[in-house]
Amino acid sequence: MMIPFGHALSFAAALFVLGLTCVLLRRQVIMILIGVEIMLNAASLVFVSASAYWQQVDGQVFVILLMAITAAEVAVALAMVVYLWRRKRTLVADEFNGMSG
Amino acid sequence: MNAFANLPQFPWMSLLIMIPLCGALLCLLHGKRTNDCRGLALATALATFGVALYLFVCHGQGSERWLLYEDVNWIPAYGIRYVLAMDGIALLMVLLTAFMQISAVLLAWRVERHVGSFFALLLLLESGLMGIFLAYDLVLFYLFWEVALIPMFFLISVWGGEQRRRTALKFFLYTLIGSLCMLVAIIALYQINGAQTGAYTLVIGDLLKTQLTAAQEGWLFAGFLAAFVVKSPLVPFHTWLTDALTEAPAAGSLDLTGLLLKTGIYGLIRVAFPLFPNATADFLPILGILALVGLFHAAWSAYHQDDIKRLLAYSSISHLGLVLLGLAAWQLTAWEGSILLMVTHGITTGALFVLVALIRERTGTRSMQELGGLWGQAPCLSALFLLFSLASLGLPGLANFAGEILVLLGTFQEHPVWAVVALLGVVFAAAYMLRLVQGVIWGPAKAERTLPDLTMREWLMLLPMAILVVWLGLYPAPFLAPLHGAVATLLAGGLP
Amino acid sequence: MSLSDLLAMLPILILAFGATAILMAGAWYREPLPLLAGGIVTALLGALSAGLVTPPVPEIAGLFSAGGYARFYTILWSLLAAAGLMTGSRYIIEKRIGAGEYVSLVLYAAAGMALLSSATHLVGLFIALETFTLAFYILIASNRNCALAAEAGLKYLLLGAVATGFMAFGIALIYAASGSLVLPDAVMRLKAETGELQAWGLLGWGMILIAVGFKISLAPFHLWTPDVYQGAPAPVTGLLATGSKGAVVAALVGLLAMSGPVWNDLTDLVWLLAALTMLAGAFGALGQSNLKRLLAYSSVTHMGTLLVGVLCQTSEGFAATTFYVVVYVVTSLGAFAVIASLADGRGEPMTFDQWRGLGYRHPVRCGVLVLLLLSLAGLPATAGFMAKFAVFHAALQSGYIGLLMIGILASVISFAFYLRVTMLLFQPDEKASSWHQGSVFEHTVLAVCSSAVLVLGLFPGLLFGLIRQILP
Amino acid sequence: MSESLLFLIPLLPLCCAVINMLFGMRLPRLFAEIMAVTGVAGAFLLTILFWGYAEGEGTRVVIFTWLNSGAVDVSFAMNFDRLAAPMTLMVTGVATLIHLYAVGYMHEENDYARFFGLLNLFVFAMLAIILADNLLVLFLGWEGVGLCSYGLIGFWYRKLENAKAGTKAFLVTRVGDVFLAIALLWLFAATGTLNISEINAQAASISPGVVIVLSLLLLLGACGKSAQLPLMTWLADAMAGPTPVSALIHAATMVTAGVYLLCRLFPLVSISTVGMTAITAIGALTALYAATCAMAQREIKRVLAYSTMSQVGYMFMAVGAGTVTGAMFHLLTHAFFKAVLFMAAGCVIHLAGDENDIYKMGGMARRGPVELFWVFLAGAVCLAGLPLTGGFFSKDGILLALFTHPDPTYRVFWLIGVLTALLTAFYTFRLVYLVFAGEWRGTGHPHAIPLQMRWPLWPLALLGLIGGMLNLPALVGGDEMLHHWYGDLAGRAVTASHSTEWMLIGFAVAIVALGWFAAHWRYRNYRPPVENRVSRFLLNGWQSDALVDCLLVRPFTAMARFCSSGCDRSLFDGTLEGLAKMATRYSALLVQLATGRATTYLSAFAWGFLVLLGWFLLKLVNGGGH
Repeated sequence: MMIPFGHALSFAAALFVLGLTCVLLRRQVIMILIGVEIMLNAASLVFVSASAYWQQVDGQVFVILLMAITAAEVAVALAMVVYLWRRKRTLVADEFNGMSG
Repeated sequence: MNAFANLPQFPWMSLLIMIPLCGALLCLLHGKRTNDCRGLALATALATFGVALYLFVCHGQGSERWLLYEDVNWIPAYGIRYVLAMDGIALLMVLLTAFMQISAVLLAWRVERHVGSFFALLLLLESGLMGIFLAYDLVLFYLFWEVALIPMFFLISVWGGEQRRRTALKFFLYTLIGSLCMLVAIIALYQINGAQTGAYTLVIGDLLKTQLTAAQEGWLFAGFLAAFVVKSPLVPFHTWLTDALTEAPAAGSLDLTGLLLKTGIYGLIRVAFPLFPNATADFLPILGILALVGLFHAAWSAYHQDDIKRLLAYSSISHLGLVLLGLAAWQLTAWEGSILLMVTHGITTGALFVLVALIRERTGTRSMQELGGLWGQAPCLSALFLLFSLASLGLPGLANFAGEILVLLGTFQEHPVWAVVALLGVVFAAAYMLRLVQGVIWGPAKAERTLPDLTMREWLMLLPMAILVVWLGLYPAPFLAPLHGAVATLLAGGLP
Repeated sequence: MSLSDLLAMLPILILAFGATAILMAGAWYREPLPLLAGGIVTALLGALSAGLVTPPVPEIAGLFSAGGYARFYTILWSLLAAAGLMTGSRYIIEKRIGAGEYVSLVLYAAAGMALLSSATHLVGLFIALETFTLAFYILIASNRNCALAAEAGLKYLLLGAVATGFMAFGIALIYAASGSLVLPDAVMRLKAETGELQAWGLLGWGMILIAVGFKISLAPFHLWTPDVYQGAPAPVTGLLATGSKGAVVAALVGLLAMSGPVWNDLTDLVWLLAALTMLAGAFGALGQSNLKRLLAYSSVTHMGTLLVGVLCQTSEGFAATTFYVVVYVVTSLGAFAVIASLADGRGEPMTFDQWRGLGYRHPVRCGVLVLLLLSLAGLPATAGFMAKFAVFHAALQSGYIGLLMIGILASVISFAFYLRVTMLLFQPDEKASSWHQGSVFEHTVLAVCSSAVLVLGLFPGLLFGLIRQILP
Repeated sequence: MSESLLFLIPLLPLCCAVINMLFGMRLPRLFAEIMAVTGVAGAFLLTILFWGYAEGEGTRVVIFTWLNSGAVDVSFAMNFDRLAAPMTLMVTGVATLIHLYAVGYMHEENDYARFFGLLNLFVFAMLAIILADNLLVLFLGWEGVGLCSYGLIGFWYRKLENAKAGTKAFLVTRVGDVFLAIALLWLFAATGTLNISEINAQAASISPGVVIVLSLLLLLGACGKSAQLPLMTWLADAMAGPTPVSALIHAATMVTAGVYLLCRLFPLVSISTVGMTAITAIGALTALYAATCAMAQREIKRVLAYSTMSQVGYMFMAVGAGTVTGAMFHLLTHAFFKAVLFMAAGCVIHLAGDENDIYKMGGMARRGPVELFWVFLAGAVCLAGLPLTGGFFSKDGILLALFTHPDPTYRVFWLIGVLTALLTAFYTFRLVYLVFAGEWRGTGHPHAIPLQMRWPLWPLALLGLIGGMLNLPALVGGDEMLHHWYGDLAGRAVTASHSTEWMLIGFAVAIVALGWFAAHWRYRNYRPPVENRVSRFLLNGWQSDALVDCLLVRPFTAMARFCSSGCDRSLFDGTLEGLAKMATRYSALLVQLATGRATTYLSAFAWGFLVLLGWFLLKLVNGGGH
């Protein structure tokens, strides 16, 4: 029993928008990164449903690839988070406003 | 293509552009040792003048066709060619540039700060000016148009008076807006011509043949006009000139008024009028009216000035108003008179700026309240000041009169009312010039100071100009000879 | 991955493996100079191989093309990496940034850019984009003893991550709509399809445009640029300003050149973006009192002009954009190299008060900086003018008169703030302190950049001819 | 002597002027003085030598081409004909005597090189006007004369009023020159040439309307130089210059240039009756105006200046009445006796210790050498027009021409002429009585008068007295030498019955006698000057200066202020500054967007996304995915 493609797409879009709102509303750097991860997962969802719809395997291959890239990105991001914590003892994104104008 | 081009010729014109350029580079390298910088600059200026004089001597009688024509392929991808062409008018302008440059270098003899780069910029300016007068490819013309701007900008902004930075920026941006409009017009014309003839070219000679609709011609002409109207200061766009002239260093203001203003008018004659004949025909009455308004506006403003350098700036605008009037009359005598007036105005106002600089060096002030009674302390300086002021107010027998009377005679044939009104303007010229002379020379000496009279260097600068002013006033025939052919072809709208 | 595929990818392989080797060596052998020399040699080798070795097969594993266009940009980015390493050499020694890490990251970034410029497949595009973005995350924050660097790193990271999210979702939508990831036919299918799916594809392209907008700092997404440029160390900013932006634009041009005018639905959106970017960059830079922030805003304006070139979607437009990219890369790198060469113990000269009167202390380098600024502004006889002339010509030919007028306004304003900086340099100021004399590496980079600007300004014919050949 | 040497006449003064100006200060004083005098005396001798060339049609000498561009082909050319010869003779003769007088007058002055240089240059410029063959060379001389008078009036430049007087003279004459220039342009447009004889030949072919305007323009041009009514304010102030300058420029030569111009172009001007009546009217009104002003003047030189203006008015009336001979006859005699009067006035000023005011003089007959009084009296007698003097015959000739003019309205001008003759007699003898009669009222101690200042007076005084011989009317057995000399150039021959001539002569004698007795009755025994509104009104020339000031000068300066600060500062510069401020305001606005906080940047991202969604929905709604 195949789920209609449109449903999957709209669900993924909703998930994407959720991720985006999480990024916008949250103060903490870690929470923003989590928001980004949710957006990336929404993308993976679209890929899986699209490969199912088009009966091709490319989508799923890309999802695996996307996971690898997300992992790398998270690694670098967390390293940055640790570095920032050690410098300013805070992780609120808006604390870092030394430069402006 | 011009059959003239394939004759293997000695690249005189490229030489004229390259000598000042190499001189500029050498001056930069010799930055530290000031006196051989000066020697180098003077040698370059003299060399350029020598070449210009040689060309004037052997092409003196002028002809309907090009005197010199150089054509080399530059950027084949866009069909841009390195084309230089010289006719009678360009020959005169080149000679004037070379001559004024020598006095500019002599005037800059006593500059202390960064002498090397000052002379380098001065010579780069000269090379840019030569380029403008000789270039015959639109992109090359635009390139030299901007190259002449940059040295002037630095001369004003580094060696200028108190308000130098603000004025330099205003001067540059004002001219830049005009030249960018010209760039857009150049590109548009380039495309229309390319579409029509298939061969993309930017040489003015080939662009003459493009058929333009009235609207297109109007807009393109407006684009070109924007650049030239700002540079040859037509009234509403002249405020940059008075500030730039008062703030520029002595040699800079000499070049600015003597030569840079002429590039605007030369652009009109060489580029704007031939390319868009019927747009020009509609524009001429407007140009005439604006020139007249400019003549009177500048004369009135000059009368009100206290700073003598600013007064001379306004007098330049007033003179060039008369030149533009001559061009607007579209008549052979009027055009020849205008071009002669351009040359003589360059010399007389240039000399006056030299004198103002010398007075400034001696008395430390340029305001007429503090000056006065100079005749008692420096008779030779004052005598020359009187001579050049009289020449500038158009006294018959001196330089400007020859040009002015030809312009008026020519303009009277076409538009009698304009000539009569312009004549009234000449009285205003007498009014502010005499006020200047009275403020500086006559009257009791206000401050007790002993002023040294002219030194050898200063005589060297002013004597040739004095001789030229009297010679041009009494016997301008050799300077009119090259113009006959060139002006006749331009008026007929043909290709020299 | 047959042998011929490997041969086709030789330059990128050299860069990647060179980077890894240096990374490993850096762990044991802390001496910076040999590592830097190794890095430079690798980069030059990569450029050489891209130039000389003609790839037997036009496509690498379906993901990247190995045609003339790709090889041209591989050479450009390898040379850029070499220049980046040279400008950074003295800088990282003084700031005690790990030489091994710096060199390898720069080489990875160069490999990523080369891949991106030659991407023909959406997946290849995504992978290449991610490689050099990650490299830059670390490079920007590499200067440990400067607080602003960390802040810049954070900002670039947050926005970069969000952009990656948009990119991924955009690609997904296009895949959903067209069922194929290979660029040319993904786009063809898109046009053929009708109905609901095609709409999703269009939204996908929009999302990719946003991600690209972040990468080349287009108008609403450009706010990070001034902070990151100011915070990051000068050599890294040089690479960031030239490399990452240039590569993305190169990818766009490559993609569009292959698939012909596909953007007719997106044109008015891109038109809006280009106009906004040019104006935002110009007006932003006008009020600046910090040179690096001013250069950031000016790079925003240049990206706007580049977008105009891309928007024309004619071969004339693409040739103009490619020329503009090369000129922009050379000039921006030169400008940041000047700042890097002046940097000493007190950091880099950034605010206008620090720059006032420097023309008299360091006449040659300030002269070069003035020349580069004038080229950025578009003064004739410098390369900047030829680039602007070409783009304006393409824009006028495709009829974008409005954009052209905004371009003219932007370049007038850009002349204003560039000239204000030049005047600043030559303003006599007694208390102007003298900065670092700069090492031989930096001087070579400056010499190369300034002579390139003059040569491309006076004799651009050669490069125009070359570009005409390589455009697909 | 071949005719090509004719150009030496103007060239000699020019060379001496240039040498004096360039090397005058370095050479010993005597050399400069000799150079100046020989320059002019040489020209005088050459004129006598070449007198033969002037007969018949005169000789035309072309020196070299000046301007040739398209239709314009003008060259430096001389035309030494019957009209020019006597004028050249008079100018060079009077100039030689005045130069000798000036050597004495200026011997304490140390800036002599500039003085003699300018004086010689003036003579050259005057000769250029007289001998000009085309209007452009005439215009060159015209402005050259203006320049030299500017230089010489403002010679003692240390006092600012002298410099101001010089500038005023130059400006007012420049206004006159503009009208001449307009006439010049129009003539070139109408006749295609600037050559005077060709213009006179083609005069009939020009349309009458144009001729009227041309003659009016020429009249205004002449008025500028000859200080006639509309442009006369500068002559009185021009007395600030040294006396030899006033003698040469403002008595003998420059002021008569206007009359000479009208005589030169007489064939053209005489065609339009309107033009002729205008010339006469201007002449008459100026004569009357100047005579009334002369009556109230306090300074000796200003009295003579106004009397010059009045006598030139007579010459204009003569030209207007159609007799060129009458005009030239009065011009020549006037030059002699007015030069004498000015030079004598110079001696009187020296004697009175540089005092100008006649009310502070008196009894000068006894203070100085006795022959000074007789010389002054001879000049005064000619000026007043006592019978048998030169002045009498020339003035009477003009009055006769006016009386017998076919147009009846000329009788009005005759009446004004007679009234002015009365006033002339009155103020002349007023001057004589106040200066020479009574006892010394002044305070200054007298300077000694060197010999050179005394003996040049005698020849001129004699010439003034016997000047009548030049054109003795047939009535008294004269042969009208000047009239025959001019021949066809002479204009209308004045014929009248003997009875009217005798009646007019008797009437003139009565008028002069009346004037003399009035002056005798009023000033025989000294009375202090009466101060009332009328005398103040007359003193400063019917308040003409104030009129010009409020009509022209004040609006001009107001307009100047408006143009430079009004237009340039606020309008043009204002708009530019406005634009610049607007740009900086926008950039400040934009820069505030970059707050430095990462969350703002993310929200900007979100706004971008929102714009995309909006655009996308818009696309969906109307596009429908075509």
